[in-house]
Order: sequence, then structure tokens, then C-alpha cells
Amino acid sequence: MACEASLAESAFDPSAEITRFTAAHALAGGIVSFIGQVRVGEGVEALELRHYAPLTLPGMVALAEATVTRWALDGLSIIHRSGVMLPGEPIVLVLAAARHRRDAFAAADYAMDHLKSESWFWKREKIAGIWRWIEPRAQDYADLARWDRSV
Amino acid sequence: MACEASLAESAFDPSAEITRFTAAHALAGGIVSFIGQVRVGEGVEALELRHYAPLTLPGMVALAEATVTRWALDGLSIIHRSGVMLPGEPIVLVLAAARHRRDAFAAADYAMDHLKSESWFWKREKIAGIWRWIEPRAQDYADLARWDRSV
Amino acid sequence: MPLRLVFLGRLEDAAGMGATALDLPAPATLPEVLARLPAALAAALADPRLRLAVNGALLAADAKPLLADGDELAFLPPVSGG
Amino acid sequence: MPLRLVFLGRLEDAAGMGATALDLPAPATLPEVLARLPAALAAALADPRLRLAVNGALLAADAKPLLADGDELAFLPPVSGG
Repeated sequence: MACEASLAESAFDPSAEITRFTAAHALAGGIVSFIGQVRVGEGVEALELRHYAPLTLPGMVALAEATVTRWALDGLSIIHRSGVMLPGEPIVLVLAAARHRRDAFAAADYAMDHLKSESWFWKREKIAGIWRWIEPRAQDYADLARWDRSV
Repeated sequence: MACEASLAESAFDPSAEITRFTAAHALAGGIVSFIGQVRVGEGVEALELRHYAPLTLPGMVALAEATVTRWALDGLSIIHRSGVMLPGEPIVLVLAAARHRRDAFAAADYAMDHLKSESWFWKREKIAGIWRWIEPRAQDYADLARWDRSV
Repeated sequence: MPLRLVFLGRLEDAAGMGATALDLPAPATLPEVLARLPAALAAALADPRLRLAVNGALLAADAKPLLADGDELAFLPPVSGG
Repeated sequence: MPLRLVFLGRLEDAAGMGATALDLPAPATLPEVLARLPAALAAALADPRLRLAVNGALLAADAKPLLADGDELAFLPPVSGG
């Protein structure tokens, strides 16, 4: 089972990745994707994600491996930006290919919850010219806790 | 809230649709897509979906409207093929854009379960030169029943 | 009066066609329609899992339609889409 | 011995830099490291929610590392990614 994780230091094209992934997993009946992007229109001028190289990508690889172990997948891909992003730019793309769509949905959902709460990124936002570090959201921990009590 | 449903009589490009939809929903933080495609490599030479025009598209529109009522979405799009498809070709694309990713995941999942079990399509497969009609799958009904007992 | 019958899914194979026209005295009931069809097809159309639509409007599972001049009656097997 | 300290997230603001070098007698403990830093930064680094990594390996939450020659000690605030 193929799984891959990568850290993108500059803008990437989710559609091109989806095309490539879909073609590579022609045996799968269903492909679920999640695209997270910098929201437009809330006064955020830029967003920056910092990472710590010795931990961040290895953590993403470990998450991808854990996810493919947990569900019956044909393939899984995680791409996460670091660096400065502008509104409308993609931050994260998770792709899961499976024979049965339930597995693909659950795997993408699981990978996103763990990326949000457990991966080694620190986020700051620029609003009205001022950069501010973002605290973890309680909702992210609640999302994560779901996976402790179910498959 | 924008929702749309369309019946594609010939091949469509999921990536182009995802690009268009993502750009149209720049306010959304997250976009979930589901791509269903004709599996390659199981001996299926072609798949055909027949529809009944007075019911099929109106049913898809009603499903899209029910889905956007049920979750907090910025947008929802359902595209479903009819006609003859070859292995590797897309059958269905569901796109859900939401401020919070949980809503986008649930909406896409819900729309797929209902498309599979309740929309007016009849499927046949060509294997070794012989067309055979496909019976509904028990799994599809089980998937659908999930939504009766939870949000 | 003219009626149009539409056969979806595997019923198209049972009927040997996707649609056909029928002429019956108005108003016509479903048993009157089935009586005019070949026995094997009539048997396939009596499957209780089928749903019916008249002029594109789905009928309740236990409806007993009275068909009028020009009506289109569609026979809908369980769906297997997507 | 030389040590390298790395400050992630908001700790970079507290430190006024992303990383710094320090020279201490070997082996060095965390309290010895903090004692060499400005009081405000030392206070920020004593936050119990922080995690530590030595040479890229995450430490257990209650670990008391002994730092050796050339070690890189990273201070990791709660993550807020994705």
C-alpha cells in the first residue's frame, strides 16, 4: 500500500495532485480529498506556518503510516505547506483512495484531525499589519478525541 | 448558500471542477471532494448508468438542497454521469465547502450515501462482452441507515 | 386513449424495449394495463419492489393509479446507481 | 561545551530569535540552561505545556535531560497547525 507525506515550502496545486493521485489509484473505486485553504475575507492578510524539520515531516510520515494501517486503503497522500501563505492559497491536501468509500472518508477525516492537533506546526496570522501567534483550538482536541472511542 | 446538481451525459474532468469550486468558495476553510470512478482491472469492460429524466435530476437537486439544509456549508456540488463509461472514467463527484471541515466531511458523506441508495440510476456492467444489470448492494442500505440515528 | 409505458433498468430487457405505446379505454387501472402485456412481462412488472411514476411523479408504494389520456407510466426497479 | 537552543512558535518572539548558541560545562541540566538566559525568557521556557526535543528526538513530558557536547535543545509550544 502506497502512502506518502510531503512538506511543501511553496505554493502547490491541489487539482494537479488530485489528478495524479486519481490516475495512480485506478483500482480504487473512490477517492476522498480534503483541501484546506487560507480563508479570504476575514481580514487575514497572510498566514505563516513554521515547522521544526527534525520532527515535522517524520511526524507526517508516521501519521500517514498509522492511517493506512487503520483502514483498507489503496493509497494515501498528505501534503502540508510551511512558510508564508496568502488568502486563497492551499495549506493542506489529504487524499485517500479506497475500494470502499467509507474507508476513504474515515481515513481522510482521521488524518486531518491528527494533522490539526498533533503535527508539529506553529501558526501565526497577519492582521492589520501585525503578526500574531495562534493558540491551539479546543475544537481540534475535541475532534481528535473522537478517534479514541471508535474505529 | 449555493448548491448545484448536474447530470453529465459525457465524460467530465473532476480536477477542473474542483479547481472551479475551490476558487468559487474562497471564504470556506475546507473543501471535501469525493470522486467515484469505474474501477480498472476487475474485468469490467464498461459500465452503463441509465436514468429516468423526469425523476433523476430533480432527485439530485432535492438531495443537494436537503444536504445544505442539514449542515453549515458554503457550497455543495453534485455531478453524476449517465450513459456508458469506461474503466478509469469518473462516475460521480461530490464537493462540499464549509467553514469547519467536520461539516464538509459529513455533507459529502451524506450526499454520497443518498446518491448510492436513493437516486434514480440503474447500473449495468459489461464483462466478457455480456451486459448484466447490477442489483442494489445491502451495504448501500446499511450506509444510508446510519443517518437516521445521528446528525 | 393512448398511454406510454416506460421500462427502466432490467425491465428493459424483460420488455425487449425501453418504452412502448398502448391504447386502452379511459380511465385505465394498473391491472388493465398489465392484462394487455405478454404474461412474462406482466409478471416482471408485478414485482412488489417496483415503484411507479405517472407523468414523472413518483407514486406511493401502495398507490392504485387511474390512468388518463396520454399518461406516461414508468416502472422503476430498485436503484443501483453511483 | 557548545549547545544550540531552538525556540519554536511564540517562543521565538519571547527569545527575540529563532535559535541561539550557549556554552556550558558538560553535562548540563535544563535548570542550568535556563539560569543562563534572561529571566523573562527563562520564565516563558518554564511553561509546563512546552515539550522538549534533544537532537530532534522528542522527550517524555517529565524528562530531565542531561545535555552533552553539541546537543540541540528545542523548546516546542503547543502546536496550532493545519
